[in-house]
Amino acid sequence: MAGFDKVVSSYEEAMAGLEDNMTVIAGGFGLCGIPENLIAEIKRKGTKGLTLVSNNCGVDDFGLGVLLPDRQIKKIIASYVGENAEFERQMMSGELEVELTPQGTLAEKMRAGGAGIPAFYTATGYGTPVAEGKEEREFDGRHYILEPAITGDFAIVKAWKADRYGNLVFRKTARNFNPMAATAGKITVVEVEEIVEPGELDPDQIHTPGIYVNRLIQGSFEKRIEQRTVREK
Amino acid sequence: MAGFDKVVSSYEEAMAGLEDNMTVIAGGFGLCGIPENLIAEIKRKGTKGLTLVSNNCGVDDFGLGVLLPDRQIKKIIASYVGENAEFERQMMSGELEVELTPQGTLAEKMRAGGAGIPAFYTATGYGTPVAEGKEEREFDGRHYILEPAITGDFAIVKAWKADRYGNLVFRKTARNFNPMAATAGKITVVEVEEIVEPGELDPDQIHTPGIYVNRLIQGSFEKRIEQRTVREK
Amino acid sequence: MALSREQLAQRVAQELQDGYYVNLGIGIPTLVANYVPKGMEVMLQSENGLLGMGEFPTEAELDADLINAGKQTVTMATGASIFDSAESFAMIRGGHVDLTVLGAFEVDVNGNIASYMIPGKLIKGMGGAMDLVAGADNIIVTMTHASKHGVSKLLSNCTLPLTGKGCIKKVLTDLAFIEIKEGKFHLLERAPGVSVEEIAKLTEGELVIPDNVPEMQF
Amino acid sequence: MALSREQLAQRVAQELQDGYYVNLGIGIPTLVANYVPKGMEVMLQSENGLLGMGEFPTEAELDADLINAGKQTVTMATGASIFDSAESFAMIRGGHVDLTVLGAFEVDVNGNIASYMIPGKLIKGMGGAMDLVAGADNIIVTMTHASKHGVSKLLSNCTLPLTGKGCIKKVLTDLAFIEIKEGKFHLLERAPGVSVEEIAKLTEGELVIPDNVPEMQF
Repeated sequence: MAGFDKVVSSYEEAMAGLEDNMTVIAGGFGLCGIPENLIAEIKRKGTKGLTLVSNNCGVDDFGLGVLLPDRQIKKIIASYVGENAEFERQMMSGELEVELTPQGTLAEKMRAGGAGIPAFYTATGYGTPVAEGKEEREFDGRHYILEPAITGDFAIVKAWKADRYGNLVFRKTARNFNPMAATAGKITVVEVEEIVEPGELDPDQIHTPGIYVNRLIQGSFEKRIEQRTVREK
Repeated sequence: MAGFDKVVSSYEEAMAGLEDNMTVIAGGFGLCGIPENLIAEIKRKGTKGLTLVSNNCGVDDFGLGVLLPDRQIKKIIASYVGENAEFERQMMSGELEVELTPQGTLAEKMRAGGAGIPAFYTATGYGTPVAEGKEEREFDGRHYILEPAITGDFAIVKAWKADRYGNLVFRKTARNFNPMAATAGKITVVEVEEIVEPGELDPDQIHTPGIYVNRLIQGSFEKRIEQRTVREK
Repeated sequence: MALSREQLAQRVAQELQDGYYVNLGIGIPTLVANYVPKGMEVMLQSENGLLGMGEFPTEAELDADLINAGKQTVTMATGASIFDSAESFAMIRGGHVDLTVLGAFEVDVNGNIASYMIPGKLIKGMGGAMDLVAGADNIIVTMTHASKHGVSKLLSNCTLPLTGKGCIKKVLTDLAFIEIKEGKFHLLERAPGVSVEEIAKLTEGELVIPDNVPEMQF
Repeated sequence: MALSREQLAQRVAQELQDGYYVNLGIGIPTLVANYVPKGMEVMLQSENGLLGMGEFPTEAELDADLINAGKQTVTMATGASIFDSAESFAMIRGGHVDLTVLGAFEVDVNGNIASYMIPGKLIKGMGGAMDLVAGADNIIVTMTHASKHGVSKLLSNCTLPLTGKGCIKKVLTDLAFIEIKEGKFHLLERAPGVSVEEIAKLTEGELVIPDNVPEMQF
């Protein structure tokens, strides 16, 4: 195994090089498919002044929410936030800058960032507060706004399985923002439930090719459920 | 099986509604992964004045090339053409309009068309003949051009397997432009090697969700090889 | 009588067609899934990346990796597919979803909708709502016709920050089913036992009332 | 002596690094794969949707569904992945490929490249070349230094329609290895037995010649 082996041996190594004031793009939707241990490592490191790009910001004691008490987040770009009290307090007091972005636009901005597309037009947000300060333009009689791409110094991603080359497979709706996040980081760090040897994953069934992945680590996950909803059998 | 059963019983039914002067987006790269029988049905129907969007235009007697002798194609939007003599003759004589489009831009234009993105910026083609008549713009000191999306009245697609709901799985590099084409047709028609029952395909491993597919037919395929290259064992 | 939550869901369900791909928002829209007419199949899209959402799981089926856009644990229906968020919103933005049902705080005669933010009070974010209203051609907004204090939510002009501009054509409230066109509300149906006058009184935006306004049928 | 096709490929291969993702164009660039240094691993990207391209197949392995960007039948290397064309060019346009090697008709001192079209003669199209030159930071152009008639292909200004503007920094010809910066060609290495004068004579664009121009080592 030579140059394509992306596996690192510790979370410290996985997040090495993360510095204050960097931008971090995180996969996950709510608490589903979040890179739990990479987030915990950022908390442990105490990196400050971060701009976070993530659909949500976790809850008080889990997910990205754990970065709030020590004021590690300067700004968050998200579509839905405020599932936790400390977040609301920091937002209301102005300690935390929040840039609300429509969910689909956020996903597309990450994809564009990874795909070398600097900006795209979308009808989403036209005529709303999201359009403020953005170029508006008509195509075929419909109104659109121009949305710039997003890239990050780091992307932190949770996948289900990977081979050592960094080819990734996601599981069920834990996929969500993870594949786009993986493409948009200068350094993309992925934690997975299982690492297999190259050749074990079917090439037709790889969700994220290893070219996007810089570092890979196997972790164990709590996988906390936010809205536990069951039916009677 | 009710409203989601996309299976039709004949190629005639599969291409019903295709009329003169429509735009057809076709999957395939070279002769790999092309919807052979749907193309043959267009030839049989004799539909004329078509605008075709496809990476290539087949060879003299196979693939989209078969639509040339009867002058069924008015215009083709492609990245690489002229693998056949009749094509060159029609292009040189001006009987056939050719809009050369970079391969990645073509793929992205189809994706954008299906994804409700009317236009996007790309560095590809800046400063070249492709940029003529297009808006140029700088982002972060780099030059880009604005490329509009493409949609079609019909999209014709070849997949490997499908379930009756139109969920698709592609095989190896026969995937190519097919998934984007599938999203960009007002009516998307797919031919496959095998149709299975809903539930047989792993939801995590479906390449194209059935929502994009209107009609589905099982065919048999010649799968002609353009450049047969083998090594000595 | 104003419609109950269940009746709102039932009435929306009458708009379903066999083979529809449907996105149901959080709250009342979610209940629509319980009233799909017999013999009809619809497939539910959940914008976090699932087409073919099934029922809630049993305890045994519970899976933290399988949730809906409301972050509730769910199951997959037969023929479901999973995809990433960019693909999910490509589907939505590209107009591939046949019907979208979602709630709102306000709508107005120009089809504007406000549903995600009450300045100074509720600033949780728009989630996927802006994409859904911009992407779908066929949207039904479900909401109460007026506040508890009798303040109309069907306005000449929305007062809250917009979720989308000029994109709503159909509103189902607890009192009425209303179409929006040419800058006016058009009363299509009224809730059983609710008078046209009552609806008119609680509709601030211009309301066109035809001679005959049928009661909703359940 | 001018370099042979094989030597061109060999010299390019010296630029490889362990763990590089590489896109090799049709023709001479393809041969580079034969000269990957021992103990080094590179992964070949084929823009029709394959990362991890392997050797040509044996008769028994031949598969019409598995081709490269030159439409040749190929195999997959261990750890390969398959994706669609939009993803493939997202990878290319997004700058994720470490090295791109491709041919050209002309390059000029401003890093412009013409490689896809000779008006009135060859109009087959650019395929993926425009995306490749726009997307990659690290590109090596391989070409003959001059035509059979001694007409230079390293120009002050390209005469043919451009494939890309200002994107080429390294050119390997059969005579020389050249860097393009600050609007000039800079001679880095010469082919074994080829004189600096010979190279200068066949280079139309401004050429900076350092005191010492080493011969290429093979």
